[in-house]
Amino acid sequence: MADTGNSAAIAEAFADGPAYVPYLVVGDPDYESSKAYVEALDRGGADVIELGLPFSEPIAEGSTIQEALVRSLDAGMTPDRFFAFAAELDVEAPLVCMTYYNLIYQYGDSEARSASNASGEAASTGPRPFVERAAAAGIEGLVVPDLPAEEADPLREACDEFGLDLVFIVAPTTRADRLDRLMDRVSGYVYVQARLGTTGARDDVSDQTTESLDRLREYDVPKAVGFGISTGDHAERIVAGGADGIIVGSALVDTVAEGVAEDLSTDEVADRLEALSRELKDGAVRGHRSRTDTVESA
Amino acid sequence: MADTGNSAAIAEAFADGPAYVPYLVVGDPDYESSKAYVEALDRGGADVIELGLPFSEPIAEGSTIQEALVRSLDAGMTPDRFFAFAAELDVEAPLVCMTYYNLIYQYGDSEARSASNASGEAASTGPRPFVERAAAAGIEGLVVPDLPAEEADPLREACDEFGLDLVFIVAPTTRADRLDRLMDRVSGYVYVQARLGTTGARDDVSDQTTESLDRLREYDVPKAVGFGISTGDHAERIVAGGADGIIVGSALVDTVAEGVAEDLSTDEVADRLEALSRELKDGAVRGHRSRTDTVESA
Amino acid sequence: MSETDTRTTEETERARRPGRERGRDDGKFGRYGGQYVPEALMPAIEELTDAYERYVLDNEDGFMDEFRERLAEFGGRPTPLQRADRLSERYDTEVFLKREDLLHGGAHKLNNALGQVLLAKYMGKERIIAETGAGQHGTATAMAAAHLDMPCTIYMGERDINRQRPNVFRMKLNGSEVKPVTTGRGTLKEAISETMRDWAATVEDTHYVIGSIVGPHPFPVMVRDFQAVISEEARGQVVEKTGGLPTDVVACAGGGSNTMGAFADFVDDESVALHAVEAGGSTLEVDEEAGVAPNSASLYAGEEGVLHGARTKLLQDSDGQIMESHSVSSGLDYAGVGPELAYLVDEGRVRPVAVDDDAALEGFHRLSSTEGIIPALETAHAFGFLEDHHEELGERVVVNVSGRGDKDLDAAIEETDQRDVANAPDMSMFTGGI
Amino acid sequence: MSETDTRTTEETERARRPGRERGRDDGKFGRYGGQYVPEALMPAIEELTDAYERYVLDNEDGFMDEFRERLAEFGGRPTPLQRADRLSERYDTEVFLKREDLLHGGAHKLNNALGQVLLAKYMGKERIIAETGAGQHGTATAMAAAHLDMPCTIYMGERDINRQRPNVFRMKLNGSEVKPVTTGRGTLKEAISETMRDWAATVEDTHYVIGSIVGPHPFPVMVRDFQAVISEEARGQVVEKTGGLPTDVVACAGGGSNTMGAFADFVDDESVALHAVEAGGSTLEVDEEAGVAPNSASLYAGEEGVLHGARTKLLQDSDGQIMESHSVSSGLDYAGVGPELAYLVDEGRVRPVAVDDDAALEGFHRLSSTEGIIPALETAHAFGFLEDHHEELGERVVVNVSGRGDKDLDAAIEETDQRDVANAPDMSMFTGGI
Ligand SMILES: Cc1ncc(COP(=O)(O)O)c(C=O)c1O
Ligand SMILES: Cc1ncc(COP(=O)(O)O)c(C=O)c1O
Repeated sequence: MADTGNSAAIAEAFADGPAYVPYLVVGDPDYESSKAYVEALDRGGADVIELGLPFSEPIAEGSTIQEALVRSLDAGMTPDRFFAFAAELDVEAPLVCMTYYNLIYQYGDSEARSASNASGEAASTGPRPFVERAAAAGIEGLVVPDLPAEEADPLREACDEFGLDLVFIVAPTTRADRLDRLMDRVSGYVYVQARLGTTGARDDVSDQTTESLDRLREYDVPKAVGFGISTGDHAERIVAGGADGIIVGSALVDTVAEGVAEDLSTDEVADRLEALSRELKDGAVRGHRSRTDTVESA
Repeated sequence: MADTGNSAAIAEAFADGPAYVPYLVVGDPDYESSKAYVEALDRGGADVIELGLPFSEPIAEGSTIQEALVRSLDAGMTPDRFFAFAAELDVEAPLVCMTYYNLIYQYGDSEARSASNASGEAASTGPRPFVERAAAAGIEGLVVPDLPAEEADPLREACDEFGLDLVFIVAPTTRADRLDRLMDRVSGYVYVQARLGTTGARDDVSDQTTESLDRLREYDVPKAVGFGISTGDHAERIVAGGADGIIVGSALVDTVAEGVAEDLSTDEVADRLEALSRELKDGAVRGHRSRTDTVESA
Repeated sequence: MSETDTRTTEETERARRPGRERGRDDGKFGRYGGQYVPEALMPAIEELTDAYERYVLDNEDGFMDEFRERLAEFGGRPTPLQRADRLSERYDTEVFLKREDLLHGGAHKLNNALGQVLLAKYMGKERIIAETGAGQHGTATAMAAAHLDMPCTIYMGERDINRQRPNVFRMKLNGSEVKPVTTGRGTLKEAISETMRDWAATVEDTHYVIGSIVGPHPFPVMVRDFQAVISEEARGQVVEKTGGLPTDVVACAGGGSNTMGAFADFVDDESVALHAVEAGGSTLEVDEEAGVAPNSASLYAGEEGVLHGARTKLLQDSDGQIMESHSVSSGLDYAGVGPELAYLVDEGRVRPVAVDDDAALEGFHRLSSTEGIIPALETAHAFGFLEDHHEELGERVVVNVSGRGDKDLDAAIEETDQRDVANAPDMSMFTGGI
Repeated sequence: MSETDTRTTEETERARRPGRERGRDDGKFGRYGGQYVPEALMPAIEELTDAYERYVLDNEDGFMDEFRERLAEFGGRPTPLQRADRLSERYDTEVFLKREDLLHGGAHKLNNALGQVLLAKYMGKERIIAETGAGQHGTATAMAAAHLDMPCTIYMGERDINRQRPNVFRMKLNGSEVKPVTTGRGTLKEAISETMRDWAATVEDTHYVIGSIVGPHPFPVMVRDFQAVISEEARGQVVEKTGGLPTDVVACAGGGSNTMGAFADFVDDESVALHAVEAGGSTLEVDEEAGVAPNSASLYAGEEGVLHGARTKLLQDSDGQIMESHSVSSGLDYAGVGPELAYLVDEGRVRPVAVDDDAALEGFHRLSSTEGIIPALETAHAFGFLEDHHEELGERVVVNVSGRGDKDLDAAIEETDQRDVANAPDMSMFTGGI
């Protein structure tokens, strides 16, 4: 698979210049506000948008995003509403769904499932119905943080069938043999985890990021760095360090949480998200320019 | 030892007719009232008076007497005050002290004792000082409910030295071999426990009493029956059954407790004790008469 | 296997217990198992798998010898297999109790906690973390960590902390740090997420001690192997006492570690029926709307799915969201179950049974009053099963007494108060708690 | 010897343990011991003496075999002898822990309770009574009675009932009746009187299970013999582990049953120093006026006297009234001590040491945090001793861990709160209790 993805739009997003890839939890804090927020990201310059579909046991998230997932679930988010949301969105950037494997695996004909269970056989719908439905809703890629490459073949097949990309995360601790296994299966872009730990906004730029990018240099899939990016400055340095894009989650989710805590209007929060997006995007662009400059001046 | 006691007064008390042997806790509820109560027993016809010297761990008592012992201790009773009390009493009946062995064993020169302890040697005053002091206070006998015959030789010796009787209790469960051992060491009278259980007023007359008296017939020491006698009627039946005397404790202590509970005057309580004593004594006399009648009519 | 392995094969775990091969190679039990974890943890999982193979399976550096010795000396193994005279009479069958309640800490949990903390030491880790719900696994881990001089942090939901203060205090006494988890509902699932979060940031020097046969490979096989000492002993003991195998082995199942521990060495004995007793809670009906299953019967009523790193049977709604489970015993209150048990149930080798709160409470009072053993409420489910199903059992039944009930006195009062428990003593003086 | 004794002498207790002859014949240990009881109880005491000789000493009807088997199966014997790695390092001497805390019920108490309830059964008794203070002996007796299907009544002071509700609940769960004693101050001494009272009325069908090596003969020797399994095992274990005898054996002493249990089989080994650690309470000074000794150091500071059926060392005033004793650990809070220990102290064979409340609490926290064992507050005194006196000890020390501390969590919080315990964890969240 490697560099050639299924989604032309995603490939294009990384094609020229750095990609700004923001993440929000769909339905946080409610369906309608959330739609306004995602659209604000788009206006703010998003190249790809990651939409979080909340799962009840989000083992890979920091507490910021975990709280957002709870808000969304409490407000009634389900996979079907998520797909409706995606379909209704008025945005230019291609959409990637980020969720946990159980929701993907379970999706489908629930009656068939419970029938098979009653008959004593295990249900085995598998990931295909979810991917089919996602494609229909306009989703062009998936990130599944609890699905390692070793368990990914059924999902990979379904993605290929319906033209979705399947994004994998590479961690600072990922060893060489696993890297090959991952890179064999990835498409669209690779999500480079900037540091150990789970998601959450931090202030410094980690050495681990640089090392990871170095190790990934030989693979020519786009490399989007995430985990802890919160300012334009960060974005700039990370892209300057070689990233093809930046993924920003907690900093944006924090903005939504602030809106909840301070009881801000949807417009006010949307404006802040748009402004932050611009800052991040601009930072990424500056970082890219400085790299090109360096390359040119070299 | 057997029938011939050390105390002529006690021997005389049982010599003609049945002996009424009442018991009260000295110092219950206070020193002065208690003196009035004991003197009331005397006026009521007591032939021998048992004076309880309270011990902090009275394992052989029913709850009525245990509470009385606590009242007395709380009011400051000590062995020395007990002896002062006995010496001050204005009564005709001979006095018997009922207490636990530790008080007897510990009594004596407390300075000598603590000196010997500091020097690392065990104190060994033994029972002699207590008996000597008791004799001086006018006490003519001892009952020690936690001192079995097997451990009694030192006390027996001291009693003989100072002319006191040593009364033992015979229980319904006492076996023949032990009976001999007890009867070998008893003097004054034997305290026949009317039934199993500890002290406390009850209403019926136990078969165990009759059996005990039967077993004791061959020993010619006076037999005073105690445990649970509370009315003239009881007293009558027990003496009719062959007892040479009756010992009454809980019923009298109950009267004192009533006085405390109902806040009665000392005189009022003393009057009641005197009246109850009369009833018991009269009952005993009736019982004795019926026995003599039966014997004569036989 | 390992390069430094110089022992004869006879000494290795593989050779000693060939019946425990299931899942060892690839972490798969038929369709169940696997390693569904964030990429950041994969290296730790791989390192652990390697350590498991070397130290546990191949006894490298004498790991298993030290483990067994510490289990004996510190833990109090072997635990007895006791004939329960009055239950035997009541059910007209020989009932034997495997007394894990006598293990240090009061439950089977220490078998695993001690094994993992020791393994972390052999791996050169410098720190231990663990999640805990009711506090049983947390206290066992804290004890093992104190014993082996390892700094230890236990994550526990704030609500659980308030409900389980004695256990929190015990962990602190043992020198562990107890970190309250305030996200979400403040219970076990948030504590698991928080522990994962810590681990994801600290994998290099930290070992995460998972408390049951759940989670990604190698946890299910490793925890099973540590707990298998239960059936290893019980099998020997019952044969020695009676000259034969039992007809039935009964154990309660939450995550399933005492269960697999009690079953492991009997799985290959086809004549022995294996009964996994789950918490039936108040009812087996689920409330899809509220996302609540008022039970924890994932083997009996759950569906296949992926949770906490493994594919297994789960209580989930039709979307795949995990249900809030419930049981009178907090230690059974888990929406998943070990993948090996899920597999053995599908294979027909293990029979899943649900016993509801009421029957568990009666079991609690029955064992307490007739045998002089106050069981954990978790364990009590096994005795609820015995009462209801004894006619289906053979003539020689081994019940695993997974833990003692001292931790449950308050819960027992509250729950007994709420219902008519026929065989409870007069507890009027305790209404409102101890 | 009994008429029905058909075993060879080798099988009897007398032959097996000649070192335990002290006191067996006449209940005397030098000047101590005896049978200072009301006449009504003498026949019961004689019947018990006879039963003790036949069943315990001569193993009639295989009593001792059944006892040992039940101790193993129901109680969890043998308990381990564990090397305490960190204490050994701290004191630069080998410290071994005899783990009675792992016995069923959480303390050595069961050794005795099970022995006596079983003996009552052999004697044809139909009912068990016992007194209890803090509830440890009561819970052990209730467990044994449930196990052996004997109706059981436990007398307990009303004030103690209110302070020890979890233990009261445990006794009720085990099917025992708990009778509140409202006379006097409502504590242990009133409960003892009340139990004696019951026994005096019911001796024919009832056995009174005394909880320590106190009371009239044969209780001191009988309880010692039941508890001696501790030293019997420990002696074998330490020799097996180290090839030699210990230099020192340390045990806390209340009535002294765990103490004599731990010492019994070492008394004849003259090289082994025996340390009986008493509760020094807040101070060894006594308040004669108030009749209060704020300690329970009857071996160390008491005087000869007669209490509860035996001549022994007591805390008493100059009149011979018994003092109110005190200790942070309610199980050591007793004004008397077993006559055998009083004797062995006078002989110079046992060294009495007093450890005060503060040192005991530090010992409690030290064992909890460094060894992963939360000891009973009673037991903690032995570890207070170790800290203060380790330089006087030899190179191989056995400490008897008489019980676990789960029962003491509330007391530990309260008492730790009241003073500056250097090695206590931050317990601010527990101020005011659990
Ligand atoms: C006593 C006891 N039994 C059983 C369990 C359930 O766990 P598992 O199913 O892993 O044995 C627990 C969990 O806390 C427990 O404490
Ligand atoms: C754990 C523990 N240790 C020691 C004692 C003191 O008793 P003894 O001195 O008889 O062993 C008790 C009494 O309750 C106890 O519970």
